Amino acid sequence: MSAPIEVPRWVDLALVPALAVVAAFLVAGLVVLAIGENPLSATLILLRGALGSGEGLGFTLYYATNFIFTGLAVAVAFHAGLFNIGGEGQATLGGLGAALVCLRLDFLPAWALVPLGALSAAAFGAAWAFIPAWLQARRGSHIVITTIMFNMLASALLVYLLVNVMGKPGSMSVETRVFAPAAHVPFVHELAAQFGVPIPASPLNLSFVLALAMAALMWVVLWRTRLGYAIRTVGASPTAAAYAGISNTRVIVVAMLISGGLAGLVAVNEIMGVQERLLLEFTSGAGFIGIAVALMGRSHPFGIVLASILFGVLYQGGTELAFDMPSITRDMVVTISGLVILFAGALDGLFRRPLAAAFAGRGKGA
Amino acid sequence: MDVFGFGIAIFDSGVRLAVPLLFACLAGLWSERSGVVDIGLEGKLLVAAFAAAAASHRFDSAWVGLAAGIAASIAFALVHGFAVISQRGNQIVSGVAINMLAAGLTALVGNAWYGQGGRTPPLEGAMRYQPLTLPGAEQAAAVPVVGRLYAYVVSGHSVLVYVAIAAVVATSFVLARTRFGLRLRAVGENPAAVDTAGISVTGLRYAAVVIAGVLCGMGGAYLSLDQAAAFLPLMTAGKGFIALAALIFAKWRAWPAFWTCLLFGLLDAVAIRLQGVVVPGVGQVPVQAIQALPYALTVILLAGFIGRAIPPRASGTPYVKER
Amino acid sequence: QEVKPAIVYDLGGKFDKSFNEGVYNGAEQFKKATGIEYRDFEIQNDAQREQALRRFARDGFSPIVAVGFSQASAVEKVAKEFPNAKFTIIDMVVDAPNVQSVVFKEHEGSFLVGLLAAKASKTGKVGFVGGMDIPLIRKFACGYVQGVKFANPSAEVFQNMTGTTGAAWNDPVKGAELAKAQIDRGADVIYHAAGGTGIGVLRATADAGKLGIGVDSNQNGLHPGKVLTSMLKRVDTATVATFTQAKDNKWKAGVSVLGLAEGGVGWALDDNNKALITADMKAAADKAAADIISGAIKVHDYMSDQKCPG
Amino acid sequence: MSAGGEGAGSPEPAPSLELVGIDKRFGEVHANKAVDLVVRRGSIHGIVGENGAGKSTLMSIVYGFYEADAGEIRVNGRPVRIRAPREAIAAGIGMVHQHFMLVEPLSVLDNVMLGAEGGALLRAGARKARAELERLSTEYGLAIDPDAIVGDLPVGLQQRVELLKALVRGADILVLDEPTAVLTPEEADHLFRLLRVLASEGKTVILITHKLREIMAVTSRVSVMRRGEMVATLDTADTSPGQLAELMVGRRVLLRVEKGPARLGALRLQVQNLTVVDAKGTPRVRDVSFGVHAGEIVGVAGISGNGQSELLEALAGMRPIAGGRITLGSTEIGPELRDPHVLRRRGLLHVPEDRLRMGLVPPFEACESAILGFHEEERYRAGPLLSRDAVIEDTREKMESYDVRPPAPLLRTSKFSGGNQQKLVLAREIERSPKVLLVGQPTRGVDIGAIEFIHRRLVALRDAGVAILLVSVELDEIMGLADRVVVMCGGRVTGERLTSETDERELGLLMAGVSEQAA
Ligand SMILES: Nc1ncnc2c1ncn2[C@@H]1O[C@H](COP(=O)(O)OP(=O)(O)OP(=O)(O)O)[C@@H](O)[C@H]1O
Ligand SMILES: Nc1ncnc2c1ncn2[C@@H]1O[C@H](COP(=O)(O)OP(=O)(O)OP(=O)(O)O)[C@@H](O)[C@H]1O
Ligand SMILES: [Mg+2]
Ligand SMILES: [Mg+2]
Repeated sequence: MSAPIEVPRWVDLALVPALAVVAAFLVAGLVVLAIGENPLSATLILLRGALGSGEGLGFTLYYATNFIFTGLAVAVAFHAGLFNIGGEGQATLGGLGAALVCLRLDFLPAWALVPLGALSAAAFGAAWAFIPAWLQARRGSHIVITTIMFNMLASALLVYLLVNVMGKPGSMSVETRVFAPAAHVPFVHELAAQFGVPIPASPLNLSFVLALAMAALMWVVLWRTRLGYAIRTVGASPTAAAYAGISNTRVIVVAMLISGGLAGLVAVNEIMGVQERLLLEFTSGAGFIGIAVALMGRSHPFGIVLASILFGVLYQGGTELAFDMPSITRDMVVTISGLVILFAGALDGLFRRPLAAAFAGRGKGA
Repeated sequence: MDVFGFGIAIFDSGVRLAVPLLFACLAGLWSERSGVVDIGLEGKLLVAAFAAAAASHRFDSAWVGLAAGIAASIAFALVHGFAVISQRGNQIVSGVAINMLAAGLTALVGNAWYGQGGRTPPLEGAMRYQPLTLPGAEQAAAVPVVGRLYAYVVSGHSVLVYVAIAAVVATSFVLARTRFGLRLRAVGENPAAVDTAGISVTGLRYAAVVIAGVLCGMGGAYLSLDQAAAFLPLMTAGKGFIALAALIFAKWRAWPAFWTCLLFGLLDAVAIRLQGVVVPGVGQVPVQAIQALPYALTVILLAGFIGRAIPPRASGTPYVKER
Repeated sequence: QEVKPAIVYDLGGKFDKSFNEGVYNGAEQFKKATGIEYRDFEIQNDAQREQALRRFARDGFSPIVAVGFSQASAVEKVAKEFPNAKFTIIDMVVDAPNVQSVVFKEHEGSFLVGLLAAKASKTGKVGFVGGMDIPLIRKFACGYVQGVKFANPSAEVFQNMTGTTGAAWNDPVKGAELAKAQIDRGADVIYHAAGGTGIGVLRATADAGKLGIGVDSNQNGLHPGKVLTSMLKRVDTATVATFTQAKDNKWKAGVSVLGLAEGGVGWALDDNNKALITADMKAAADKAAADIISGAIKVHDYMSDQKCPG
Repeated sequence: MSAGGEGAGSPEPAPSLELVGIDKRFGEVHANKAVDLVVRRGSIHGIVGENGAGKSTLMSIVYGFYEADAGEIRVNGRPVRIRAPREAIAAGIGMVHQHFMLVEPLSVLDNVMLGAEGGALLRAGARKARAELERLSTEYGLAIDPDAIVGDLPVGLQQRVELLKALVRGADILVLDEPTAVLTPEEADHLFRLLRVLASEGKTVILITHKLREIMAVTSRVSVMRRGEMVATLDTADTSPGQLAELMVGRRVLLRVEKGPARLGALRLQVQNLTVVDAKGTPRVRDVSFGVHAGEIVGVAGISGNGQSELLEALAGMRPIAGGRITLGSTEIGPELRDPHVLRRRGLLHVPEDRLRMGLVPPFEACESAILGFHEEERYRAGPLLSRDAVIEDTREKMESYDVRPPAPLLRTSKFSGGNQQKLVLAREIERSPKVLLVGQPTRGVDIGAIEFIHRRLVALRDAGVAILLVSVELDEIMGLADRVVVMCGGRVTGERLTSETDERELGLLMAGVSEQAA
């Protein structure tokens, strides 16, 4: 990806991003000043809003859940040398998959319905990624175009289905009926309550655990299995893969299926966990944030989890900010996110290079 | 309206829809031919559209608007350049960041200035580009086919449309026939070769990125000063990404880029007119199906006819001598 | 005790040139009139609906206006959690002891502007541009078509939808293209129900010397003399009403359906367009309005059976 | 004695190039340590040294591609600051890089013009450049089609383009970094004749090479580098290959492998009328037939780009074949078996020509590269997972037995030196006691020390009864190792000889396509 600068792992995964985020906030602070608010108190509100309360934390992690899924999705494809911009569409289809199961099979008990729903979500996401993957592998159709197009197709499909087929008859809202309770992925606060631990309500649900599990699983798959080895080989050197007798076609398709499946899991959080019904645009851009998350996380599951939580903080903290400083609109939050991505994702060299020099005495010579 | 006239109308609107794509697509072409991947086209279009609208409204001149749009777009292009050329940052991440920054800042500033959620007031009179009637268009309109083509398709667009086409000619000429073009083509394929030939890789890439800025600037200005005659937040509606697709579709070459964008524009124009058609047997085709048509067709064409598109070899990777 | 009103807008945001903006205008009027401050919030994603409502309720705000049909389930939940907070939802019915639902008979208003369109049209061809193909918009279209046919049974109505993503409500360029396409096919009056996209529609009709019809709030002023009229959906008055009721402790839960009779919908006539509205057009519109109120004319509501006659 | 000689007697003019205390580090790698060098005008000056000794770095500094951390460069006695190639070119220095600096999708003309276009528009410049190429091709016999796409040219011609670039810019100090690595003996001789002409015209030539034979043949003086230091500069006349080798490596090395006669076993690999066409549909291998027995080394000689690579890849199952049959042991390799993976299981192993593009995965840890192609094997498994411990352990053993330096299984592959990378590949393939071993360019860019080691291994393998097919562009390597040699030209076999009954001259002719159908 970028210049080979050697720094200790922890510096790469923690210190550099931290510095970058600080820098981003400094710049964002200027914008806040320009609007005539106090950057410091703004930052405090943002942080307190995101991490200061049980509810805030809940929201932060709830957002992070989506980003972990989409981030992992992008990363897996990336390791295979593919740039999957299709997370948005794949997640949308995941929603469809989840909804179909939750609506059609709602006679099933929760222990069966929820896993089935999740599987179906993943399956649909994967299916939506399959066609671009196959076209890339067999026909060489550039996956960036096809996945962009498939995002559009997915939204068209969803609108059609919700308006003409699956929607609640006689209702204005473009959404399905609410699922049966059995389809609900339990909220963390509900569970906690069962164990007599009262914690404030938030959309944070078990999908977060699923997301973490997926991150761990992806790490194992990528660095501890033959499949992962094959994927990384194809990504790093298609010629070496050919020499080794690893089929590029197979790997491309498999990697994209995994990628699409992960993206599809967003639905488990949004549709089965929080909304309990299928509705338009429920992905609200998670697919694109996933790109930034994956690259900021150096396509490493651990980095991705960190980056996801960072964005969770920005989203939730930003919401609180918009509440407490009415003059700061939701656009401010978008701006800050942009700055963070810029500094932590693209201008990280500003911090990594000096650090690298400090640590290894390398980094000269070019 | 007769079939021919109908065809002309479609073509006319196809051209209008193609122009912003074309600007963005050429911008991407310059940038990526120099080895700098640019998925920030969308963002640059957006800031340009905003700056153009705002300036033109403030100074009551579309030309001032255009200048402002270009300036804003260049500014963002330079941010991208600094990040990926000087700092060797990740080009895709930088692009994503540019897009978000643009989305946020335009709305933020716009709201601060006009208090309408980032919208600018509608642009009137000198604030916007009016369609030009080329000499003799009226008379020509009487002449069948050729005359009408000239009158309705060739004539009757705003300056920027013709600029866009000029840009295609210029791009293909400069790339193919000039020193700068040769060096640019080379640096996108093998920067080390350019470096050892005694040419500054950094300089070339910055130049390319700035050109991309200029082109996006005009594209954005066309959106807000001509097509919509106002700025609305997120009004680019994904054009930057479609342009990216077009670029790959065109395999990073100028004239193919022109045809691809025109094709995309036409597909859109046709789809618009197909809404509500009744297919015998099937009955009325769902709107969504028709809205999806251009995208589906793009995929089919790509898979069917275009085949493998190999980007400039060095694109996406920063230039480092360290191995 | 003082009222602490609050508003949670729909995804479109408070400046969507549509009902969100209507609510905002209403709140501003109320503020001017009474000097009572209010708070509002623009959500960014679906999860924030509940969050915002809950947040306002917890901070003791009331009444809390939730704008848009998408808020229904959120309002339902939060209203249960805060029984003594007052909620008002717009464009949707939520059945709860502390929720007031305000819905509008857009079809009636659309019928009238349809009628006017048909009368103003020289070509006998008129157009409709919607944002997204969703029930609400079909309801607008359906009423419009009925109005057109009522005035001129042989009239032709072109219908276009803008897109399938959120961008559909914010794409003036596409809006203009759609309008131009309809104009190419002969339409000379075009009605839009597409939020920000409509700006492009009105722009295109104005540029082509045709007539546009605004929606929700009075858009006649956007291109004076070039906008035939606007279908008014008095979300603003509804908002003022809720706030005032709450202020005078007259706020009541339940459903209020605002149609022509209640002055909840109507069509705009002002200096900008009075030159365009001939005496007999006005007469016809007023007569139709009276008949609709009296029930002599039944305007079919798309929502009643998801179908549209003709 | 060679042309360079005449500089020797005559009164010293200012040296055309003088380096004083040049020092350069790449991070922890100290590539050049206070290097001094004096190069006489009009001489051909050789620089030898092991891989990684710092030769390329030193010359890259002279050429301004890298900037020295310390030291001074003098051209014709005058100190010059050379911070960028631009300044080197201005100072009249031209360089033919070890790793070509060419833009493959562009034409020869474009590559030559790049940086010397002469005007904002290409037209005028192009005409001049054409004329110039015309002149050079007649004057020095450097014929080339100006409109050919460089990427499509064989390496030999690509190097010619590099040379032409330097000449067109009117360089009078010409640096060639390992130019002959990609040339046939004929081409090499042709190049040397050219260099002598240039020298006689007063140009100064600096020649970097591993091949002592060439040093002795063309240079008038020679400098030896070791581990970044300049250890000696001698008149070629007063030295010997043995001495130079010793100076380079710092110990005695035997320059040729000694091996007993081959004890042939059963026919292990048989190729009949094999034809291979590339993606563009042009035939690369035409109707080739030969066989390899257990216990013999069959060499495939040929100018690079004459189908050897395609042959090798086809045999390894990496390329579809258009015609003919391949028989491994007793089983014919049908399409279903034509997969590197399957063939490996059947004992056909492959040391690829290009270690960085095929043999290894540069960004991987060494241990991961060390299982490339074998990651499915039982021994690396732990249930469904790859057993990392097994992989690391296995790699460590290989590194020890093959003296890979540094013996660090977790170091990134790209961090190893070429020679050590090559040893890693050999270890991986050889250790699996193959029945048939395909070997491509085993010692390309590898230093004498490593070459010696690798050659010994191959001979030992042969004596252990492995059937070895050795593809190499180094004729001495073929002559030294192979028992039999198949010569290819233009995809055809132009002759087959016993190495004991032929010589470089004959093979050279066959390689050039002058085939007397004897075999
Ligand atoms: N760009 C670079 N970045 C980091 N290290 C480098 C770079 N170039 C060379 N080195 C290191 O500097 C040392 C000298 O390399 P150099 O290429 O000069 O050796 P060489 O004598 O040319 O070897 P060879 O005979 O293989 O060409 C080596 O250890 C090499 O790994
Ligand atoms: N990019 C790099 N950064 C740091 N060290 C490097 C780099 N590349 C190579 N080295 C180190 O430099 C040494 C020699 O590298 P180089 O590639 O020049 O080897 P070589 O020229 O192939 O020598 P040989 O063939 O004898 O091993 C190796 O020890 C290697 O670890
Ligand atoms: Mg080397
Ligand atoms: Mg070298």
